[in-house]
Amino acid sequence: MDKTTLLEWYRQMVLIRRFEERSDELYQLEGKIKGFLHLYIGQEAVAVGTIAARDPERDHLITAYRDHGHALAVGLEAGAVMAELMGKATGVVGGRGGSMHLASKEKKFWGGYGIVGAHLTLGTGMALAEQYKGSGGVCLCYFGDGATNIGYFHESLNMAGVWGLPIVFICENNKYGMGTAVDRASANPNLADKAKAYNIPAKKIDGMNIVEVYKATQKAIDACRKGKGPQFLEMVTYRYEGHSIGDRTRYRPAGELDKWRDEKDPIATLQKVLLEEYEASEAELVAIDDVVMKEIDDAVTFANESPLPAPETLFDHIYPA
Amino acid sequence: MDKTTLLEWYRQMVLIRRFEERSDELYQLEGKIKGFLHLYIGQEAVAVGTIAARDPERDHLITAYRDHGHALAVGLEAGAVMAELMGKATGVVGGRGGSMHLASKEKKFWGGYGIVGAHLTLGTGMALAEQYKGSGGVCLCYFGDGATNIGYFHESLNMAGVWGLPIVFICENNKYGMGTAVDRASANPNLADKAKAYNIPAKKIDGMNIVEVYKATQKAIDACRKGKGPQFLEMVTYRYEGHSIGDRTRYRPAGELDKWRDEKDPIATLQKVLLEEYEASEAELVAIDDVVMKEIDDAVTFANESPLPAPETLFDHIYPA
Amino acid sequence: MARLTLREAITEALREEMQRDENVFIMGEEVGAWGGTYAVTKGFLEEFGERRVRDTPISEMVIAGAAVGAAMAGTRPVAEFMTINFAFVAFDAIVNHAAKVSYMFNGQFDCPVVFRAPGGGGKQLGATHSHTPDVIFAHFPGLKVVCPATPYDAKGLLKAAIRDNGPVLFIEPVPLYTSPKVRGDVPDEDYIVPIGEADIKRVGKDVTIITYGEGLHVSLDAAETLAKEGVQAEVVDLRTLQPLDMSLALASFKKTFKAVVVEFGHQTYGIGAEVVAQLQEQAFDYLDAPIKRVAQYDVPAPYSGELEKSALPDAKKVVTAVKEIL
Amino acid sequence: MARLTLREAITEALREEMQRDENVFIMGEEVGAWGGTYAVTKGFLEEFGERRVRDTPISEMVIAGAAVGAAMAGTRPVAEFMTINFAFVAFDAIVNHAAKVSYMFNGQFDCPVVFRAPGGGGKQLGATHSHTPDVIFAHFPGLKVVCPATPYDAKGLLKAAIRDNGPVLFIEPVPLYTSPKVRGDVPDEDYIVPIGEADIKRVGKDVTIITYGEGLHVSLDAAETLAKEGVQAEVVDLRTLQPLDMSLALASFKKTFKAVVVEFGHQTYGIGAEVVAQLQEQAFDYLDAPIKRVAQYDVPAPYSGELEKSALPDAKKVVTAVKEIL
Ligand SMILES: Cc1ncc(C[n+]2csc(CCOP(=O)(O)OP(=O)(O)O)c2C)c(N)n1
Ligand SMILES: Cc1ncc(C[n+]2csc(CCOP(=O)(O)OP(=O)(O)O)c2C)c(N)n1
Ligand SMILES: [Mg+2]
Ligand SMILES: [Mg+2]
Repeated sequence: MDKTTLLEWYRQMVLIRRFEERSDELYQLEGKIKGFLHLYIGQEAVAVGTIAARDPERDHLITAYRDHGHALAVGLEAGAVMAELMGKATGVVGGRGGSMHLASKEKKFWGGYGIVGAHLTLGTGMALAEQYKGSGGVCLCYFGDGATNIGYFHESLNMAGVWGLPIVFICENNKYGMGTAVDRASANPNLADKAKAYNIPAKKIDGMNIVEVYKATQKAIDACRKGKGPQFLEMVTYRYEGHSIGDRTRYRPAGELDKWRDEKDPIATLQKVLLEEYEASEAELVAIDDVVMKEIDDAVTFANESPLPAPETLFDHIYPA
Repeated sequence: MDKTTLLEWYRQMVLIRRFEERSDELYQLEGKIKGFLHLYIGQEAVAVGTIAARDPERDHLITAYRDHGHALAVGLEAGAVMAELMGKATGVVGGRGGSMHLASKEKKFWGGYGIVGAHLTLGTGMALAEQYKGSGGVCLCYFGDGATNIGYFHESLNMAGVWGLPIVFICENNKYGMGTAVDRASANPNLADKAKAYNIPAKKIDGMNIVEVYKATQKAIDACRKGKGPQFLEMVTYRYEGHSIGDRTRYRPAGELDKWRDEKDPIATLQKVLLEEYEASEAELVAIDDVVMKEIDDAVTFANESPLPAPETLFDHIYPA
Repeated sequence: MARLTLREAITEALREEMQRDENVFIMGEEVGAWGGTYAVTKGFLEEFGERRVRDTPISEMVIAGAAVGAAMAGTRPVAEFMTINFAFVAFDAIVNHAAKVSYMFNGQFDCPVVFRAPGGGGKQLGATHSHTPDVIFAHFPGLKVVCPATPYDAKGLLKAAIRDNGPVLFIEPVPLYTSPKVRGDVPDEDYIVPIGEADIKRVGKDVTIITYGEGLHVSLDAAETLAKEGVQAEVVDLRTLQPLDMSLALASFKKTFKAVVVEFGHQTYGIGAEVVAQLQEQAFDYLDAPIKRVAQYDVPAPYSGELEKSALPDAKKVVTAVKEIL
Repeated sequence: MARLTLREAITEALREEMQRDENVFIMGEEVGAWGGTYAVTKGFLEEFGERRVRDTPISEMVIAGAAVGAAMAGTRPVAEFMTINFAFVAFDAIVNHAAKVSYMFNGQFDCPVVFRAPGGGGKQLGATHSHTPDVIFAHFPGLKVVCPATPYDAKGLLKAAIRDNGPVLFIEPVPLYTSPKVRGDVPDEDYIVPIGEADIKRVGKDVTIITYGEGLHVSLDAAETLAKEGVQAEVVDLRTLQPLDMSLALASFKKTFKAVVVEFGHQTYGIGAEVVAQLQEQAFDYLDAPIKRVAQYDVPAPYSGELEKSALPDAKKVVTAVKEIL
């Protein structure tokens, strides 16, 4: 990996983290964000590392409601994302979707979805369209550990397997589905094992190490492109905040969070690599942090100053044109 | 196995086969049975062998629409079953259910169900009730190979696994779901493998050999009763007739049906064992055949002579009392 | 011009659209090698190949959901539910995904998917397999719901559905598929019937019968009987249930002052309730008598033939309802 | 007598029924360790243990289906959908299994299952999470559908639901859970509110407002406003949607000759349509003006707050509707 790439990944991960911290404040302190807010803090290496491995010209992305990281990593403007969280007309989907439903057709980012598991079927369909058109695109389809227990998961993996579709199933195993730990929800807590029921090659990856994430994704996408059919990646990661707002400390064993944060944090891990192996300077990194902070400030200002959607737009887009 | 038992199994299997043959005629030639008719011919050893292994006092049964074999094997009167097929008031469910929905509370036979996979969740619930009450009962839950691809299957096996429920999942792999062969429908055509995704012990059994079926089921029930949680049995079998009526020869490779029927038929297989290993006489078996034929004739007469449900009963039982 | 059955008209629409547009393909259980459970796609596998005629596992959730995703990503899938009863398993994918992706993402995404769903009762299939649940799909904004009753409409509406950029649930009344009575003229040249437009199927002046699907035919039968007694019923075929076009029903009602709504689904919270509600709201001054409904009784479908039939609408029940308000 | 919030009343009903009957247990996502997403079952795990308060995987199909099976086999499960939106995934298990096993098997099997489903919009959760889809469940015979609007009714109806031998969908309007305005008196002694009985929540003589759930409270607010202008509205709370008790609504309408139906679900093919259809059928001679409906507009729920609110009923819209027909 070259240093420029790693610095860019560092920037993206910091951007996501700062964005999420600010969102949390805007929700809890200022009441400017409403509904649910599912923060991505702790999982940044997954979105950034996997998305770095895709071909933006032809590969598709689809994910669940915990979607800010993916939205920023594909390159959506922080301001437009923040405006969406505030329900503004300038939001990425005009204030229609909110935090759970970010999307961008241009980026082939088909959105965050709120019904657990449902979007796996949509992702399967996107891979089907690619196979049908023979255009060589691959779909990256993200979901949580909890989602592996729903019927949608089973049917999607099986169909992708039967038809050999170009889709990478990326399970972000952050140890909990809401408050339920993996081994209380999955009869087989080794999630990569589940893929075998569909003859899908599976790998368990350290999701806190962006370089590993990137490399594994690259391989999986490559296999898809070569017509080897679906691939499954279990990204072992951890969510530092609550499921949504208000449940941060409810169900974790004492010390678990600290251990992950202190020993495995994806940003700290990359920082260390940059400082120790790539001779990056503290100043270099701080400069990035500063740029990011400015970007976040601007994003919040932009969102704050943006107008709400006009009342008369209520009925727009019920049906496509 | 003692001879009396084997002779009784022989009688039950012959009863099922003759019952099915007569049903087929009543449907195709006489038009007395309507709707769908899913015949069990070829699979007799599965219902008879598994049901022989259960404890009728406490074990539950639930299956799909291909349910005549199970209904007869639990001991429902052939006349009442035939009357149900003809939609008569004397049918096992008063003509309300027809061929697909036979049931008997007394026999703890909770019915045949038409929506593929749905009854696996019901069976899981029956096992849950047993575990809850601590009454030591086990649920035998039957379904086809095709049903292993639907979301209901996944969620049921997982929940049974997480909670360690006393349920034996009995997959009657008859090679096809309607016209679709297993390997065109399941990404992993080795169905027993699917159970591993839920940490459920699985065995692949020759479903044409009733002694093997019986023994495997006994072991599985025993494991459940000992609190070892769900068990999975793949019964390899074959359906000789069409999925329902009219598609017998549509999709099978030439010779496949003949091969199964000539080499593996479950009744012929048991017959051979009885004649060769248990010194049964041809006459003994023929006598059984005769009794069965008489039973079937009586059943048809009973069904023919039975009244239709009274029109004013239409609104009965929409809600339980 | 050819005289086709309803099923033949549907088959023709599918074939012609697949010939016209390479992006149109079919997926569903037994649509390929078997030729379709009701033989609608017979010969398609041979004509179009496995890529475009795709047999699926028994997995309605992903049949529906993958069709949605494939539609968003630039193809035009026609997904078949073997029967509409099995669409219940895919309910979320249909009403909460297909129907929402346009609105929720601010119009960025098209979703040109057609869900074909053979439906209707009276075939002695028992309680779980005999639904006419059209109303519960039509309740959700974002999904278009269509149900043709004639070969002409079937072909034209299915073509319109396939060319529509949004999701359409296309309900096919199985009891009409091969009925000789339903057979009708279908032009040889390409045409569509626009979604969202009702149609007058019989002109009359004494009473308005509003219906669709199977209901059309019992209504036309009833109208014949009534005509012999000097009562001229006007019969309005809604054709599309969402968006619902009430203009013709209203115009007719303003002429006849009396209406009966006929449908094969359950009466309570059915299609008829909405039609009645709109008529009395929008044509209150024309109400001459209560608007009646003839629908399936509120009871699960029993298997036994006579019993099942007794719960379903028929021409006699329609005639009785009309006479009650004349 | 205690003054409880709606949520407290529900919690009390659950606790008391679990204390009363060992066969009653709870299952659902996050009902145990978390204490219920909306804290309805807070403390239950501690009180009743893991056997009777069962956290499930995210698997609505088997949550619903296993509850049905467990109910058939002699227990009395209360299965919670985290919100009613997720019941779509389990739609088949609810309307095609729970609702059918009694009828289909000729009354052999009881099915004493309660599905609890917190519902309702207006919480800025976007199009897939904001449904008030009560009508689509109420359409199916065999399933009882209940939706309380006051703490008294909530406790009494939930107890009745748990003691019912058939399946009951118990819909809980989340926006009412902790609303101080909704707080109300609940007796200390055991009681039930029978399923299938409407209730007059305000007596009046000039117009009848028929509603339920969240609709009750905007209707009562509207009635207050109207009272100030000399219009006395009678407010009928349906409480049960299936089986639907129209007797009080009819009696009231025969007194007032005018009616408005208020509901939080989508208007088209909604609850109101059925109410209107029955009123005009059964009280035709009393119709003095069109019966109006106030409901959620037919549009998916947008996230943005003001936009979302604009699509929902409020007291002002109810007042306007009433004035249009006075
Ligand atoms: C079908 C369905 N059931 C329940 C929910 C409520 N819910 C939202 S997120 C969630 C937990 C999902 O956990 P996981 O898949 O591990 O994703 P994570 O939140 O950890 O990223 C639940 C239960 C839902 N949105 N959809
Ligand atoms: C959810 C659902 N989808 C489709 C069907 C139609 N259908 C009925 S049986 C069947 C095939 C099932 O095959 P399998 O599970 O192997 O059982 P078998 O018929 O071989 O006994 C299909 C597709 C259905 N009844 N339910
Ligand atoms: Mg998780
Ligand atoms: Mg099979």
